[in-house]
Amino acid sequence: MKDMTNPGMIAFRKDLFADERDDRLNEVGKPTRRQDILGHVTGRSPFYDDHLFDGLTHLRCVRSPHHAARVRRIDTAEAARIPGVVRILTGADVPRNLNTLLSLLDFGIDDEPVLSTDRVRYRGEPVAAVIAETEAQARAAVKAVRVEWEPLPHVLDVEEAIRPGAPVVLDIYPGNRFVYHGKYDHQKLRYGDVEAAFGHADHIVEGRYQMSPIEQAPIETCGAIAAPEQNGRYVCYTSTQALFFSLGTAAKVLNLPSSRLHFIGGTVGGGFGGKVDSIHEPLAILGAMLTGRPVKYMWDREEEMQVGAPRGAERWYIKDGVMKDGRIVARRFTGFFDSGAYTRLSSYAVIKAAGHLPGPYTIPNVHADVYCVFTNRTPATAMRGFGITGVDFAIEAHMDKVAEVVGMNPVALRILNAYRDGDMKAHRRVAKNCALIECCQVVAEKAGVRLSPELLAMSSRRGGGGERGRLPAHTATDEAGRVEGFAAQGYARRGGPRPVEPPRQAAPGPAPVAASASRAADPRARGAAAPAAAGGGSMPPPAAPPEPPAPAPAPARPGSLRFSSISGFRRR
Amino acid sequence: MALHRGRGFAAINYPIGMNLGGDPSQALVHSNPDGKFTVALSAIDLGQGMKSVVRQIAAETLGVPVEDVYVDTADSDTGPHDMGSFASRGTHRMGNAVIRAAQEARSVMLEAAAEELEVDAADLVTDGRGNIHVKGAPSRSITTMAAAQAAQFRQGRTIAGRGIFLVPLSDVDPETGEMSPVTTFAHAAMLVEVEVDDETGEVAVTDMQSAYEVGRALNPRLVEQQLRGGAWMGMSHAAWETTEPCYPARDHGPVDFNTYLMPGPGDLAPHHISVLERPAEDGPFGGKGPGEMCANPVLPAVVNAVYDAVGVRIDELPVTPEKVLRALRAQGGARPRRRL
Amino acid sequence: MTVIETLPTLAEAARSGAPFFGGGTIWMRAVNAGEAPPRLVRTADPALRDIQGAGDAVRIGAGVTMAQILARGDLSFLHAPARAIGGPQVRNQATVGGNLFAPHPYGDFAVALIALGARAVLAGQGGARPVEEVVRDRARPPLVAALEVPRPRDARAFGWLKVSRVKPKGVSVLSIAVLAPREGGRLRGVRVAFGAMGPHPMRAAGAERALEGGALDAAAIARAAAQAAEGLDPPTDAIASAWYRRAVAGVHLRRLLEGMA
Amino acid sequence: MRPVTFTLNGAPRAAFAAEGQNLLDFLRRGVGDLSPKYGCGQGSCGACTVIVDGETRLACLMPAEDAAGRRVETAAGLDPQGRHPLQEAFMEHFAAQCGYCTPGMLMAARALLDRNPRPSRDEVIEAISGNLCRCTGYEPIIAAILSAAEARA
Repeated sequence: MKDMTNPGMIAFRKDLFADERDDRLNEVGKPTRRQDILGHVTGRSPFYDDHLFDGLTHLRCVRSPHHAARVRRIDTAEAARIPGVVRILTGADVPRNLNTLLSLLDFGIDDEPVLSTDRVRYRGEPVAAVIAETEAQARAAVKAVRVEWEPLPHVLDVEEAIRPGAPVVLDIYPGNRFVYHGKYDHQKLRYGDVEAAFGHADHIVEGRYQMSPIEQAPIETCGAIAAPEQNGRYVCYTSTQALFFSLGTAAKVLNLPSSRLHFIGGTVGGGFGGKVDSIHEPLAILGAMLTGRPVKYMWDREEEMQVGAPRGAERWYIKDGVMKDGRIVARRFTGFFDSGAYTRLSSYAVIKAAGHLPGPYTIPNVHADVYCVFTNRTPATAMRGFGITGVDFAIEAHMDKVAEVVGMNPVALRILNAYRDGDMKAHRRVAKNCALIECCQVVAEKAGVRLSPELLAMSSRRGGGGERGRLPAHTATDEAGRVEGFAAQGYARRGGPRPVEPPRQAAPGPAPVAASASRAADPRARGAAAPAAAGGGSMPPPAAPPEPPAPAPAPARPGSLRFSSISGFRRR
Repeated sequence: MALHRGRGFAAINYPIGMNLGGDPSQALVHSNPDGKFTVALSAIDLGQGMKSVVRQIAAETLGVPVEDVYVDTADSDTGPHDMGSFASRGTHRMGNAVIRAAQEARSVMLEAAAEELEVDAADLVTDGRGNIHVKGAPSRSITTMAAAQAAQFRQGRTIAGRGIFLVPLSDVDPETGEMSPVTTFAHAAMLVEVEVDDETGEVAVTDMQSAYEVGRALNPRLVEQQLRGGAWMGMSHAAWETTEPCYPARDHGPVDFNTYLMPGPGDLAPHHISVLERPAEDGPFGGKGPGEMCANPVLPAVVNAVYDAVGVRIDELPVTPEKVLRALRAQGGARPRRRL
Repeated sequence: MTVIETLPTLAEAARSGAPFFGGGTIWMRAVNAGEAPPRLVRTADPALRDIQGAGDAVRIGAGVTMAQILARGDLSFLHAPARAIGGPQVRNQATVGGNLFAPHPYGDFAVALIALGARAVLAGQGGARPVEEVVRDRARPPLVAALEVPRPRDARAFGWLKVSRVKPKGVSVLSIAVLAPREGGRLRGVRVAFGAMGPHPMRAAGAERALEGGALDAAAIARAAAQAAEGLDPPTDAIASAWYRRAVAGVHLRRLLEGMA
Repeated sequence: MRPVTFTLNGAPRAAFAAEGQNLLDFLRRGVGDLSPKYGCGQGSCGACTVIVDGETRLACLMPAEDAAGRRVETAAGLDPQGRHPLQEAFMEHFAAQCGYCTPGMLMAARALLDRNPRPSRDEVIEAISGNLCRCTGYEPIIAAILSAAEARA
């Protein structure tokens, strides 16, 4: 039975790493009360919905009841006659009705309409928006919009989605996989040669791990209120977690210069990642533009739970080669992020996850194939620990299996394999500022887990580097998952190249890759300079949608590319 | 009926800031005529304490009491660009931007004070209580208020500063995944104790012992808020939450907080926390971001504890009573491991 | 858009044919979501909030709230099921009458009423019908004026258990109420009711048969547990699957009965 | 629309309520008391908790007209300087992060302490069980309420 007489202590272990810290500070390190706390306890903290407007109108969306369907007709005539209805918006009203969130970082092809006109790809996808004097009238009018749907086949499981013949979610990704670097249908991580190392390992330990979708569940639902300001500007009070990201998205979708938008936020009733998607601001502002009235677009709780993007599901396969003494000598991952119907931020999370592998351990051979998979599910997005929480669950559940196979204490296994200062990581950068060993030691001590004197004496600051700091002499690489027909650059541009034929995508899976080639590891650090235009959400959108087509795709030559967008590469 | 106790362990690290960088934050700091400072940002406080932590960072850097600093965020007309509050980037990125802005403002303030005191600005120090004095000679001093007034009304100086912090965007090699994901990592280890009911499959978390390495606890109570609340969320992710209980099918999705399950105040377990501080070389005063990583070790630790208690591995989250019960039946009952 | 109309008497509300607005925990949610009918009726009739009777049975007005029941020391046998309804705010609003028609996964108080053998007094019709019959009438729920609830002669004869995933306020995986009066060491008039094990609260005929006429001993309890889910049709929802509810119904019934033995 | 006359935090107020309007919307938009928050409109989160004639109620589940003639209390009526013992305790114990659940949580706690000045931990848990918090993990809130009770005793 649990004992709540002492519900929790907190101890600051100032004794550890004391020589690396100067604790003589005036304000930093003090338990100062929160600047916002008086507002919180008096109920005066100004959340976005706490701004009152005379004549406020309410926007609600007409949503798909199908996982996938063609939209044959949207009839708003009856809805428009409902008392209090001010305006009904459809996709035709949206100046630039196609966006991908990370286009502001030049990351991904525009794939998601604000209001879909022809096809829906998940249950809950909006096809029209009603603006009415009251919320009740808006709800009544939403019910009165008649949509003729033609249901289409759909796919909900990531591994079914990548099988040949699966219903295609987004035509621009015929394999239902995001395309990385214009080249592969997944993100690769290659370090050493896992297959060779499996051959020498004493044990092979395999596992499959699944995270289900999770709702961020802030108590304040996502939303925005937009109103005409003077001088042709629009003010937008918003619950966004990223003010300029949302501003930039609205500017792009509405084809407005950022100077005509005035975003106010900063006091938000919980976010946890769910308030990055900038869904509400563009529609609320568009409503204000077209009606001249203040417009509020706020999700109710049901929408927040089922239409709001969750932390996406992830599926991970892990295979470890382990020596009798507990050293992990090889680790292979196959990971599937369930992006849902659109890209949103999942493509980013895949690279983040790949860079995180193999977890906080020094393993000389690591191989990962991580896929961003499209399914007919609510699009996924960020949540606390994005890109990491799911694979950390997989890694650490797997570590427990490894400990059992080699008959080791689970804490000891972590300390034995922990990364230390000076070690080379699988993404080919040297580790520094490590503290995993110390965390393990502190917990073991508190919880009464007995560790050997050798393990207690270990330190993140000693014993790393040297052999552990060198790149592998040989890294096995391969061209599995090569995709043809994608340009290796400039995805985010409209009018840019599209796949000329259905790209060939090998069906991936947890099985070892078939084709394998070797190449010497290239330890040279690549140029890290990024073009200034790529950063920042406030980048003004192009004035007009059509743009010159990008140069024809050229075969990629590793090592000769300079990074210019996260998914695409531009020639030097 | 039998309740089986088990313990499970997990250890994690966590990247601080947007993966691959390329995510700038900017800050502006300026003084009123009476030496009170405003920090203008467009960062978001969604409960993590952004306003409070950068206030302390600004005060520390300026050398003034925290009461003399107010953080104003987020208005796009006055707050300069920031990527946003996500990816554990707020404290790290914005903290650094605020340090730079505050350093610039401080140097003007010291120059103004130096002119009033007729000394070299390099010889001046702040006492953190609103005074500027000559190093080693506390009597030769001026208040920050007097310095600010002199700057504005006599000397015609603006005590203000601009700051930006940017980790340059990294390459990713398509063939090997070579990249610079982030510049610093936080760490954690967690031991969870559970009780598993072998007839119903119900799992109760009964104790949590953790260690979190956060670089520097810029405000220990704000850090505790994150760690305690985040571990609760981790427990919730482990055994309660999902929007799709029949995943991958989309049936029976919850639509309210009665059917979307999260642990209630009666489900809490004692959580004993140790905080370690190994400063990050590019963190503001060494600080990292504790807000996201705090949940992560709890998920696997709960799964491992269930295995320790009854010998079944639930590798699909959340660990519902049904999954445990089905696994127990398939195994022919509980087989306690008790390895920890 | 919904109008909530207050009529002078319950009889007029019954005659109106419009759905009855009780405490509002169910209807206001529907009103907020735009899912309520255009007209709801209610009455300010104070009789609806009366609690009468100190003898063998207590008459509880249909408008009595869970909080009112919890405030009455003489109704302590109903405290556990009343406390199982919602959180404190909901209990200040949710009524005994409304609970009879609360859709799954709500309606745990009705489970207790069924086990206790309570009867619902119907407005305007006179007479009373057993609660287990009334709760079946989901399509056109009758207007209930009051509940006649027999007091268990022995406090130990009535048992209550609610299983939920979230503590202390969570909706039902299932709930169980048992009335097991003893006469000379033998159980007479056993009533077992389950919540969340069907489209509405239901009696568990198999468990009742297993217990009736015998002693409340381990063998009888085991038999009842084995037959707990017989004839029940548990739903699958976000809380639990039908399989799980069926799998643990007997376990929880056994634990409840063991506590009553 | 019908007129509703009531007492809000001790002061007489009157405003018009629309058909089917709930008390939460009425207080926020009709009367301008923004302290109760919308979190679900379903009665499942507690962010809109107010006290009506001494009892906690979910403002989203109460028809606005039902406030007529009654005493309604909200977090805005605690102490504008934050000197109510519960406000002090919430500040001292860092019992709020985003602050969105805080007004409702304070009203649930206040109703508890008004009828039970020295609650046990379990009684505190029961009293806040209808109020969700996504940030804190509840423990600091429980600690704050227990400490406010001690401070008042």
